[in-house]
Amino acid sequence: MTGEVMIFLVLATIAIFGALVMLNASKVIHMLLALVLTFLSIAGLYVMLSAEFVAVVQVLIYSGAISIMMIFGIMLTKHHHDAKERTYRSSQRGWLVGVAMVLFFGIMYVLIEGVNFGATAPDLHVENTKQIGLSLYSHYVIPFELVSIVLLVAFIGAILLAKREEDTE
Amino acid sequence: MGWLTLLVFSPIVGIVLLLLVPSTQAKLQKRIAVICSILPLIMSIIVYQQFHSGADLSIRVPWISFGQYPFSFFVEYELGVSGFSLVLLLLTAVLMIVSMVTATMQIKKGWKQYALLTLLLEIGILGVFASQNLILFFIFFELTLVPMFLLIGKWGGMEKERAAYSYLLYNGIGSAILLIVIIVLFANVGSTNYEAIANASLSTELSMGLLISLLIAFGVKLPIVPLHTWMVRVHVQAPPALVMIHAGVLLKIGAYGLMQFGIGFFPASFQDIAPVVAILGLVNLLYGACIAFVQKELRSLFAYSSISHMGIVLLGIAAMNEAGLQGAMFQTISHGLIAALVFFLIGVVKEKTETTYITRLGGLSRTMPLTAGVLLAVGLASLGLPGMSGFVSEFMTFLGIFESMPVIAAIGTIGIILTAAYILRAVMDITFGKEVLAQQGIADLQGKEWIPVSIMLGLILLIGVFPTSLTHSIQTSVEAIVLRIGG
Amino acid sequence: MTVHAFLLLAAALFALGLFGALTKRNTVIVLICIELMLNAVNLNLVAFSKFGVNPAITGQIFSLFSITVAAAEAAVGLAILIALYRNKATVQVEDMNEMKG
Amino acid sequence: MTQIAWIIPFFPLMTFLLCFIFQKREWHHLCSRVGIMTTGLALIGSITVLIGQMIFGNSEAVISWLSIGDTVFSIGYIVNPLNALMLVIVSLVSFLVHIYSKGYMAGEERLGTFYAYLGFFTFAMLALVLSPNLLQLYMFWELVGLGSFLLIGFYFHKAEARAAAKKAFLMTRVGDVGLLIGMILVFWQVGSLEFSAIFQAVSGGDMDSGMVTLVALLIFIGAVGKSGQFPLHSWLPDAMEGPTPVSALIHAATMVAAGVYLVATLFPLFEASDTAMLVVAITGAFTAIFAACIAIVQTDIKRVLAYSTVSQLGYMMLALGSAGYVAGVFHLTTHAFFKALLFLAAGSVIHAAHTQLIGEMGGLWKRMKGTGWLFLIGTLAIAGMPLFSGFFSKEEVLLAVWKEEHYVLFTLGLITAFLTAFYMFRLFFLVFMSKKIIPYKRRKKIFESPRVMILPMVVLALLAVGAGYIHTGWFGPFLGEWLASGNEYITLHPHEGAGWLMAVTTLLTFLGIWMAYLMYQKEKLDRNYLSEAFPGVYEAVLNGFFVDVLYQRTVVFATKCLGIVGTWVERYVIQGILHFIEDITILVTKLASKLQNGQVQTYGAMVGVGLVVLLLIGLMQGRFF
Repeated sequence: MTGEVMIFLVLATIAIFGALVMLNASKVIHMLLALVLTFLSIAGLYVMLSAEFVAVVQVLIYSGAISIMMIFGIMLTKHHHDAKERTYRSSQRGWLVGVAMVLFFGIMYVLIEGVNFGATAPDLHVENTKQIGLSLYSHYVIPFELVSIVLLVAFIGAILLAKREEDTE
Repeated sequence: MGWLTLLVFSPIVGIVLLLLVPSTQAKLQKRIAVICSILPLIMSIIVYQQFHSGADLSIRVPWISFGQYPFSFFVEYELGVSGFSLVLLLLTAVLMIVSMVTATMQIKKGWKQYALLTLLLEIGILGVFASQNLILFFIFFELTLVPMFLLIGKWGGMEKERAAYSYLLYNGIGSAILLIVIIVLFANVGSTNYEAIANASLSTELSMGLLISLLIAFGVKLPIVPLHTWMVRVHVQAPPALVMIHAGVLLKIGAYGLMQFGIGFFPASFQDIAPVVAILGLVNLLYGACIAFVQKELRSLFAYSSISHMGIVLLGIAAMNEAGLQGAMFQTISHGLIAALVFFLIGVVKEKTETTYITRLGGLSRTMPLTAGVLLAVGLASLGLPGMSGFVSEFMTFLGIFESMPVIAAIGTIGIILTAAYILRAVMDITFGKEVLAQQGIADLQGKEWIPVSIMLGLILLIGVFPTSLTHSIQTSVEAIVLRIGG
Repeated sequence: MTVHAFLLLAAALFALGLFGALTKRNTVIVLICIELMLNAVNLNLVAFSKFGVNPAITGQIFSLFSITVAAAEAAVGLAILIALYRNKATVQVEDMNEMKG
Repeated sequence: MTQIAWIIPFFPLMTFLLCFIFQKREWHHLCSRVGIMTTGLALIGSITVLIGQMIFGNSEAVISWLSIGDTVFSIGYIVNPLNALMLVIVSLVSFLVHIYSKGYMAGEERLGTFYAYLGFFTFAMLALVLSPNLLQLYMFWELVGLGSFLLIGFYFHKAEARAAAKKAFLMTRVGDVGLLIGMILVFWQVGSLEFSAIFQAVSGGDMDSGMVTLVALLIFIGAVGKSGQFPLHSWLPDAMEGPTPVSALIHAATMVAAGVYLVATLFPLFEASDTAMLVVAITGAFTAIFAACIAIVQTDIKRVLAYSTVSQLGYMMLALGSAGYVAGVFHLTTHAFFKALLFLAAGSVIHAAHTQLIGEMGGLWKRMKGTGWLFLIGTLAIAGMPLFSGFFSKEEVLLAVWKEEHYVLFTLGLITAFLTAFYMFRLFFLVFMSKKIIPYKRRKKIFESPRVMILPMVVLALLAVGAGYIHTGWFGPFLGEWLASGNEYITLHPHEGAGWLMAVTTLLTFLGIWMAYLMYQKEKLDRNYLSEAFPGVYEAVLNGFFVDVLYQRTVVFATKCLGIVGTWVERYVIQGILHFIEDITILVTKLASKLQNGQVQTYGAMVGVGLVVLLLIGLMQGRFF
């Protein structure tokens, strides 16, 4: 067992553990913190996959921005039902979805087993950020700009939506 | 563009003119509607003249094409007439005038919309009979559906919505099946021209399946017995002026379709299921008559009577010989006139006495002797008295069916007696029955009301006394079909 | 290390996220679960950029876009949540059934 | 001269049209005049045709009426001895009835309608008689039925009249359907409906014997319906609800004789089948005695005459069924005259006495001598008194039966002759002679009928006496020879006067008259003896052996039941199925709308599960697209 595999196993275990904790925690804030754990371990996996820049972005956006935003969201709303929050709804739906998801994973497992691309990119980690930057500003400049517009629109929309009703008048 | 196009779209003149008149001027509107409904009649008389002088009336204009070689499809705008559809066109034009005149007297509110929708309906009906292309036929067929739905739903009786919806539902299913048939034919033949389809060779199984689908599609319209409940409801709920068109022409689309498409496209398969059709006809005939016998309400009685009479049409079609087919066509026209007149009278009676229950109408011949007299006359026509149109068709139909299926024919003759029984029961109880109708000062037939009566009664007598006046038109259609059957 | 391990991990995270999104009653958690699913997908993208048929930087760039859109989504989702909460004073998914037929 | 035949029916049709248009009260005096005039013209035309036929022989002309493919159905006219004779009978009786009605119906507020109907009936009857083919015959056969229907129901405010009219129409229609089927079968066998073509086919053996029998029997059903033969006879007595002149014209002389006429016209067809002939004979004989029995106990003057008509028509059928073509036609002729006379006389009595019940009459002889004498002549004629017309024709009928060696039927015929004499004289004695004194007040009001009513009766009385001499053993069988001369298919049986038969019938007649005299005039025999001894039988006979009740309980009931069952099927089976479909649709939509619970997560779950299922299927199939 190489070190690489060991690191992978550790990170994967943390990620899944975080996800499971998120699903089973009783307090919303705990859930969120568990998820941050998952996000961080995924960032670690990105590093393993020679994607240092993405890993940094992952830490910044997910572990940082989105998590903070969620915390704000949680704090701005009341969560009386926190104590009563059941992980699995008593209805059949929980079981149904659970079984479906297990099956889904099984199917994916079977399918992934059959995948073999063979090729490996050798030099992604060499000047990773530079490569991304070059591509973004040359090849993908239009999508990049479009995404920026999407972001702008989304944030303006979010502000508008979150504004109090009386403010609009 | 040809006379036929002008004929089919001639009601548009009325529609446009009516739209130009403000809705406050009711009198002017009525005048315009009546006058404009004469236009199709003039057109159809011209077409009649042209047809009998041997002119070629058919039109064929490229219309829609799609797909790429070798799977290209063409739909053409094709109009044309056969002898049978010609008389149906005439019948439509005549009944439309009569119905419009009736409507001016009996439709009180929303007159303008009523007239507009009726004229639209007329385009649909005329188009159905004049088209020579299945796609075109279907478009016109659907065009009859919507105005009719609105007309029933807005101007009907107590349960008008229910009636309108059951009309739409049944006929919608019917046209859906029809559409499937048309598409299958289109895909298999590559054209929807009547002749092209008739000449195409389809496998036996396919044509049998298509034929049965057609039987259901037009069986809804005709209607064939288990599919008839909508029609009774419409007869009872729709305004009598509308039922005149409905019973007079719309139901005939079923008969026309069965003859034009059923036998016309699949003669061999039709031969195979002719006994089934005959039995269906028998059931229609007897079942309708039996139920009509115990009805207490005039409109439902004559609705079942229509079912019974359509049984005769089915028998005639099932006979698959000259006499039977000619009888079926004759019956189609004859019943169109008779039913229209009956419902006109019912409209008059309902208008003036505000009831249509037989028990409440006793002694009509005292209060409204002329109405009662005409009702008796049309009742007699309906039960097939010689000298009236009903007899000729019954005679020919039974002549035909006795040749091909004597046993069914023999059972069918019971229908003649039953028809007499229920018609007499109804007519006698109404016109001559115990005098329940005590109201005084009920006006009898008068003035404008004589127009519909005299036109229709005159035509019933005309084709009853001189049947050749009608048969010399439908003869060509009969011959064409018989040639197809190969008999 | 093969691509399989990453793909399996991503699949597992995706399944867990989907499960949460479909069963959790708290809207915030549902949103969080959706983020988890997006992460799983991103993991796939990045994995393919290393082990794909045509391994290239494109996968990473795409995952960047995806993260951006996810951020926008989270922002809008939370805004909607706040607006809803203001109107209905609840964040329970069951209570948001305006589309009930 | 015979070429004008086609025009004859149109004269009465003119009456119909004119009287129908001008039926207002102020035109009434014109209506009767128009009616009398046009039937007079028809009578002149008919006599011309008759003479023309005698001089020039038969003639025929047809025009095409309807064509189906290559087959042409024609209408037109044919003149042969039989229908020339019928033409004269019909137009004569109709003419006389038109005159008579002027008096009888005076003051009727719907006189115009009455004459219109009479004209219509006469038109249809004349056209029926002129028919050269079965189709035309059938058409006018139906139309005379309509005329009869309208006239029976003339007093439509009376429920009985309505019911009677309806019954008459429906019962004859049952027969008509038989005729229709027979006609259609003939058509498919022969390929034409012309009488001549049918006879050729029959004599040429183109139709197999079974088919001939079937067709003949079916056509006979039509005749049974029209001529009031058992079992379709019961409409005829009820039809007496119509005005009396109508009964005289339609239900005595002309329309009811149409059935006999039909059998006579198609005689070659019937003759070709022994079975058919036997059925005709048996039906006739049975009807004759059956109706005579009922006639004995009837209390309504017109019903007695009606049953008597049924009985006499049975006689004619018996004659025809026994190959007595001439006898049948002969009796038809004489019967037309004396029965019309009897009805008109009865009408005169009713007109004066304002009642139809025999029990309320009696001793009218003194007040109405003229009517009394005329009625007596008619009675003598029908009873078969020697030297009166009925004697000759009845004897001819019985002779024909004897020669066919139908001894049972012959006996029945003899008994009927006796019964006829008995019930007719019962009627005569009770109405005119009985000593019972009508209350003075009512008696004072009874006057002899006006001359316009007496005159037609006198004409008929003369014929009732004299018509018998056209075919006798003494002066030669003129009628028979003439009838046979115009019809190649009729073989004339040589007339052999059987002296013993004459003696027997005369004896029976006198016996009948004597018994009636004893019972009802001298009252030496207790008239109620039998009815008291067998009350059940009496009840049965009085009600016409409950035939009507039987029909009411079976046919009418069955039809009603069918209708009700049909409605039930309609309401519960068909509507039930529809409701079932409707319910299923609603159930499904309800279930589906339950899925649409607004919970986005549920939708998502469904999508997810669906995806998994699809993936599973894909996995099992080994392909995903």
